[in-house]
Amino acid sequence: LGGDGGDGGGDGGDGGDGGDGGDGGDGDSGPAARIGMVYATGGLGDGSFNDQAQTGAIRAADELNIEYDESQPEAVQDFGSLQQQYAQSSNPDYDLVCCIGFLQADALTENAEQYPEQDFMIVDSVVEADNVGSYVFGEHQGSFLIGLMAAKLTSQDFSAGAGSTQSDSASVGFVGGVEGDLIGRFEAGYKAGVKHAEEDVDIQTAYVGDFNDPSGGQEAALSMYESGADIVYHAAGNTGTGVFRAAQEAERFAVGVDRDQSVTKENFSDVILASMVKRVDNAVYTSVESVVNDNFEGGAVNTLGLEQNGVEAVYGQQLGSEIPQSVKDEVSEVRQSIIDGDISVPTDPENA
Amino acid sequence: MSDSDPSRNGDSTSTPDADDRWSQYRQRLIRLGQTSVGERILIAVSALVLSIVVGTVIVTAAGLMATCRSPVLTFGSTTLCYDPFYVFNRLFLGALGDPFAGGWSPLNAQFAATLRETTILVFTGLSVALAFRAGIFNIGTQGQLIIGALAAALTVLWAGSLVSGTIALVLFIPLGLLAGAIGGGLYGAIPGALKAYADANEVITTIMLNFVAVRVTLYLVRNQFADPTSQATQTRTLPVEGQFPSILFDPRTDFSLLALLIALAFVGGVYYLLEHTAFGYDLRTAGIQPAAAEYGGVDSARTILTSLTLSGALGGIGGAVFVMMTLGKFQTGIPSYGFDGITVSILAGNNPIGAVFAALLFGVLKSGSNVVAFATDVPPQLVGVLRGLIILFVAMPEFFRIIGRRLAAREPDSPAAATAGGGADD
Amino acid sequence: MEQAVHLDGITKRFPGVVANDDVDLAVEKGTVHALLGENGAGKTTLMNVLYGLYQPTEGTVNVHGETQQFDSPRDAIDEGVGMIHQHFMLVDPMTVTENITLGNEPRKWLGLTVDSDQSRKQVRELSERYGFDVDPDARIEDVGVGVQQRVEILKALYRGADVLILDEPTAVLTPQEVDDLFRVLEELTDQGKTIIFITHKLGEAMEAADEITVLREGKNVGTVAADDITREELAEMMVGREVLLDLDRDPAEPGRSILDVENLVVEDDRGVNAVDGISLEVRAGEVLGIAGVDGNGQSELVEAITGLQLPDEGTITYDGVDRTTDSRRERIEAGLAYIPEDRQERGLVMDFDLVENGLLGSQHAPDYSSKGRIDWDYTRDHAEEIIEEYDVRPPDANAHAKSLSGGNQQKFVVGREFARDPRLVVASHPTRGVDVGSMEFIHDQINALREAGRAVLLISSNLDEVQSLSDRLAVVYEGEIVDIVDPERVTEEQLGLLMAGEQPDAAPTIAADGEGHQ
Amino acid sequence: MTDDSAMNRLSSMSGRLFIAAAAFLALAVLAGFGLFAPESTLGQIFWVLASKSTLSSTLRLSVPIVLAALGGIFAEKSGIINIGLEGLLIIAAFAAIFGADVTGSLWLGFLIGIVASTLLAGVFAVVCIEFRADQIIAGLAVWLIALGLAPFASQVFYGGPNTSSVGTFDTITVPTLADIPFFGALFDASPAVYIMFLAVAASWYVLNRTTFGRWVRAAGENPKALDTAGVDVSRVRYAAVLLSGVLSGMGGAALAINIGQFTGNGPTMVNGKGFIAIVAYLFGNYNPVGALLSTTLFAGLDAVQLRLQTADVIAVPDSLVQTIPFVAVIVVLALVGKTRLPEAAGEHYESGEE
Ligand SMILES: Nc1ncnc2c1ncn2[C@@H]1O[C@H](COP(=O)(O)OP(=O)(O)OP(=O)(O)O)[C@@H](O)[C@H]1O
Ligand SMILES: Nc1ncnc2c1ncn2[C@@H]1O[C@H](COP(=O)(O)OP(=O)(O)OP(=O)(O)O)[C@@H](O)[C@H]1O
Ligand SMILES: [Mg+2]
Ligand SMILES: [Mg+2]
Repeated sequence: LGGDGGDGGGDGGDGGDGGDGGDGGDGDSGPAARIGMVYATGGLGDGSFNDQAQTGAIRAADELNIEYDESQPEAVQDFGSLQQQYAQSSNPDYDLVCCIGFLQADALTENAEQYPEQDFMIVDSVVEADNVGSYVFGEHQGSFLIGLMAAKLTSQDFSAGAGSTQSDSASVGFVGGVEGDLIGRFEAGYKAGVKHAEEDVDIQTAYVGDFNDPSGGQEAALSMYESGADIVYHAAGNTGTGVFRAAQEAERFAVGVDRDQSVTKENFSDVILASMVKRVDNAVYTSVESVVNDNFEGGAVNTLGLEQNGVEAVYGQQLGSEIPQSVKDEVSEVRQSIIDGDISVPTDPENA
Repeated sequence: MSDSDPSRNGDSTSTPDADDRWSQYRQRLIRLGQTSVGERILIAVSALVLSIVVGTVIVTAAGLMATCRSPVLTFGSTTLCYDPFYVFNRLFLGALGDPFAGGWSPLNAQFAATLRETTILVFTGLSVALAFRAGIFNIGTQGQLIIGALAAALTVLWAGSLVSGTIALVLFIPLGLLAGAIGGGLYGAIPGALKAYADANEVITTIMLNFVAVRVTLYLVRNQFADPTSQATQTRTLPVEGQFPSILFDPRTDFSLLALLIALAFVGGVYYLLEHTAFGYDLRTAGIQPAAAEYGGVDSARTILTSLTLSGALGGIGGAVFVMMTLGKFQTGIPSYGFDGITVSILAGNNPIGAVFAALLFGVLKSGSNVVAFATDVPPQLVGVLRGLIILFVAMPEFFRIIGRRLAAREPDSPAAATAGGGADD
Repeated sequence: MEQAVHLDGITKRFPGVVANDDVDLAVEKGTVHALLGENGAGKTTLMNVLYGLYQPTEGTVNVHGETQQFDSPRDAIDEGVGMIHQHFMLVDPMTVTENITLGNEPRKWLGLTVDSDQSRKQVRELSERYGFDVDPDARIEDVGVGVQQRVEILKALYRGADVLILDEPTAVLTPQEVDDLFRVLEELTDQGKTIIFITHKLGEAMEAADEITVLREGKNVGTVAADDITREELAEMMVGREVLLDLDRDPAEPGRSILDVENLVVEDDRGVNAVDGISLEVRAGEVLGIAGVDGNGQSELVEAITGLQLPDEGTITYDGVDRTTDSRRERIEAGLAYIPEDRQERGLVMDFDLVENGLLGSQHAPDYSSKGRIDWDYTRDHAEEIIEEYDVRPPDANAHAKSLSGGNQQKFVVGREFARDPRLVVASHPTRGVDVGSMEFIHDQINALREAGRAVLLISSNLDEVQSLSDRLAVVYEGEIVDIVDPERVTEEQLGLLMAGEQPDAAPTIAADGEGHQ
Repeated sequence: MTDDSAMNRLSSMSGRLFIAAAAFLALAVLAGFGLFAPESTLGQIFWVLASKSTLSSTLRLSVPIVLAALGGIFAEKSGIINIGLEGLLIIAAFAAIFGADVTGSLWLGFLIGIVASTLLAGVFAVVCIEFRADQIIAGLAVWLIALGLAPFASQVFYGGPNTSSVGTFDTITVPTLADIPFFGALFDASPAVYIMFLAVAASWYVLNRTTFGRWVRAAGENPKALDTAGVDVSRVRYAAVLLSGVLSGMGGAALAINIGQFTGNGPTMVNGKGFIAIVAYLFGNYNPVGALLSTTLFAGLDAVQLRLQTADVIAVPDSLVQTIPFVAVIVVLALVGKTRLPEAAGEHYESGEE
């Protein structure tokens, strides 16, 4: 147990020992850049934006020879101080601080002003400051495509993997975590997509009230399947695990969110038709890349919609090949129409 | 009925002499309440040390099991991923802002974060303690805090739409605190009335009301009072006059010395209320022996209602401080200060003055855990484990007394910690 | 004859106290042995040593001629020693049978299940054998103390006790129950059991015991045959000085009416009229005694008068002011002092020290607190005065109520209530568990209050006490007053009949308004 | 004093009867609407209530809560307030998945979950009984420790707070019986549901018909009476607390295996169920059957609440619909009134005192 201090990575001693990923890749020359990651309160392992953001950081570390340190705050009031810690640190000096999640916006608005020399990026919200790059996603757009696909499939006889649709009803479902603007965009896009495809498909929605309640998700989804839903789309974090489980039990289908969940939750790949992937990793990677290439654009608001491949409807690794080509074709067409601005997708479920 | 009989323990484990001394000591302590301040501190420190010892074992074991890119130590094929000493160094020294690093100022940001957490925990700790002293287990401080927080935010926002300037500067903070107190107090009065007049168990009602508070505030903020410019489910930001001024400390730390002073004033107030007022006497009597209280002319229903209302008001003020000092707005997903208040209060033996120290310890753990997260690879949950261990060990004073007695009986040759670790596990 | 118990040179030291000091005690098999002594004389401690609850600091315990080392009551039980504590050790929500068989339940089905039929049968047989009358299926919380005590005795017998120790068994019993108990004790000794009982009542000791041992300040001051000694001699042995057992009093000079109860009806928890239309009056300068078998509405009457329970009908007037619906606090403020039946439940906060206990009921009174702030210095002085005046031991205001012996607790409560300078005193069993010396003192205090023109309502199951202290004596039966008699002239037989609800011939009835003797 | 308790029993009885009657009446009214006006709001609510899926859902949601509540009953009846049920559920949920993952057998995983929870309960017992810890604070500590330890272990073994997925139990379907409307759900359920019913029956039997149950009750009501009756109070309490570990372990393991994964973010997948369990047994007045009923009330309302949301039956915002179960519990409790804690609950007992 003896080796405190000196042993670790050579930079023992005072405060900001970035014990993390940084020390590993010690090459001959220093890293191309050093990045600080402040995750959203869910923490790593959420199977959602934090993990996705980390993926981006890892990719950047591998491809761009950067190093990153990361922090997982416990609560909202910690965002500010963690952002500050990275911003203040001079040993090492951070070239970019990535703030994951819209809850960091308020803290970042203050800190961006306090540390004008520090570059920041924020995901899922816009902070108007010269040293902040904002990345927001077109969740509603991606969800629109999911809704479209779901409506098409529920209206026909379809079976694949462990699931099949019921021929006698045309109904789909949506399970949300906690009500809020962001999840509302998923719901709004999804509903609009369904309606766009087939006016008379029934849409059931429920909010479990929690992002960490798989049992609640399971029950919500099961009740939808039992009242005829063929496909349930979730935007509910860990609660979504229960949705997948319910799909298996009811032998119907589900749609994942944020990442390709047919890959990250492989056990459920036999019911996951597709996932609405949000490329938070791309946002992180791109911003890091711009820092490395010295063309970081502070103040820019990067809207990552379908056009920018910021959101994508990714077909499940197992079931994707079984989805009828006609459906896929229509999804592609509509995708293009959205990109072209021919279809405008609502962001508020009230208007969907 | 009495919780220990010194004579019996004495007969079997130690010399009559030591036993005598021990009992006399204990007699004295009993008079001071449950245990004396000195003993409490001694036990708290021992508990801290012991939990660090056990925590070190856990960190080391986990460090050996985990795989990482940059081990702190490598011997052969085994690697140690986390350095336990450094973890504790960060946890405690980090939370204080590295007092031994030179150039330390008590005004540093990390210490401010520690005090910021402490401030709110003082309120929730007081809230739980006050109810406890009246014999009521208020698990609902969390809900009362949430309601108080929203009430304060809405009131200050409303006031902000009417006045500004100097009037606002003097008025808004007291107004917000008052609104928080009223909001939390009324929300505490619900389980109070249910207990007093319908005999409804407060443990059940307060747990339920916590869930209700979360959902009702979510509804209100989302549908009635949302900040249209934000993605987050939150109200608009309070006018600056309605936010605590940061005195001495950097405003970025979201900590206000004024709020801490107010918290301390409340500590004094609650202490005074309990120990020096007739109402406090009523409350304590009702809490400890309701039949005797009734005999002594205490209206038990009214005391229950008043106590839970006051307790709720303290929780609500905690919420108001959170809104007006920390966040500057109300936002859904309020951290679990109310639950931590339970631990703070019990750790402090439900003593308002003790609550300050217990809150400080928790403030250190909370803010220290961020430093640990920043400085090391250790998963943040580990700090949670350490927190649990500290509480567990503080909860068992008898363990340390037994060790103390063994040490006093034998010659002080055997190390206590070794016995301690073993004893706790089997 | 064979010695059932022989305690040899028992010394038990507690920190700062020598509770027993080289005590010898020999009890012959098949006899009843009474243990007498002032509060704190060490009686309970000595018996706890015999029962294995305490280990003696010095000395040995011999049972049935053999030296025993009892490490716990279990060892004592195994050797046939059973003890019935003053505070019964029964599980309230369980039935009589469950309590008696607890720990030794007959089982069936591979020992997995309690054989309730068998248990019930055994309990029934046992209680029949000793002439007990208990319902095996009654819940403990639903039966009176007398029955509870019998359950305790049965419990000991069920486990094969030959030596039974009873700590102040009569303190909570009515005269009838005491008679029943003594009959049971006789039955037990006839069957070869040995009984040791602790008491403060000299008469009982002389009546029920074969031999009496007196403890004083932890020492055995002598063992005497019950037939060879007078009450006065016993009292002197206990206290170490002469004690006045009978009081000399001037005749009452009742003044205006202080307490006036009209047609009072109080329902108990079950909705039955526990007090069923009682009217009574207590005047300044007189003591009205209430006699009756426990459970005939005394508790409810007292609770209604003192404000702990609201009556369902009728009025209660203090000094001309209707206070029927006044709160407890308002009544205290109107000059009511109340010595409750249960000092540990109501009269004292067991976890408070005596300073805080001295404040109970006065916390809002002007001297003790002003503008809501308590004057602790004044309160402490007040407690210390009570301690000194009423000889509460240990004389330490910082002592917690629970660390005091029952007698001392009682003295403190009495002291506190009398110190209120009340206009009306309701005293419920004021000397329960108090030694003769203190009893004498409390009686003196009650007389002094009477002399000072206060009105006293005295409820006691101790007939000697109510008879000697009261100016008029009301006998209650099933929630009604059967008669109000002259305590000096009423005979014990007449009282007994009245308490059983019958109207004897030539009872010395006095007019209900208390105007003079008939 | 003596009449008090009888009265309490009576009054709480009448409160419960009143509620039963009111509930029955309400159901009858709803059924009327359901039959004659199935499209009306009330009619729709009736069909939501009367559906087999609502009952299945209720049973599944009940499993962890009921099992933990049974555990809580044993511990508290013996005089040890175990507020750490939540922690026991958490540790069991993780250990069950971990065990299933490592051994490849769900049932072994289930067992390992039970073992883990029992070990933690054992630590709690030692701390409370041997070292006289304040039971409430030790219980909170158990919760906090498990809340940290389970995700932490997951982090170590799976690289994140969520474990990988293992399988789930297959449902056991009793032929024909499963087709009965509504009650068919009782015969078409996961093994965990059957285990729950067995556990309720067994707990009731143990508490009311065996010597051990009797000792448990005595240990909680008047430990001294039990002690002087020659039964070692500490041993009874140890057994009861360990039993609470076993039962909660079953609950936690069942919860996790029902999903096939342990998710450890935030409050973990257990998410307050241990605290609801406390509510359930207090509400059920320490009776295993009562705990079952009060849980089904709560879980049933939760299931109904989700269905009201999806079916858009009533036009109330979702976050307010979610409050239905909580508010209902408060209202019912206000009508039922008092729950009586065992006399000696929370108090340390040392043999041979005084
Ligand atoms: N466990 C103990 N620790 C310290 N002192 C004790 C203990 N038990 C008894 N004493 C002291 O020993 C003395 C004798 O007490 P004991 O209870 O035997 O008296 P007693 O004769 O039963 O009195 P009473 O008539 O009031 O019941 C008292 O001074 C008491 O304070
Ligand atoms: N922890 C303690 N410290 C000091 N003395 C104690 C303690 N516990 C008990 N005692 C003493 O032990 C004695 C016995 O206590 P117990 O409760 O049996 O009272 P008791 O004498 O039987 O009361 P009563 O007069 O009602 O019969 C008391 O005299 C009390 O002073
Ligand atoms: Mg005694
Ligand atoms: Mg006594």
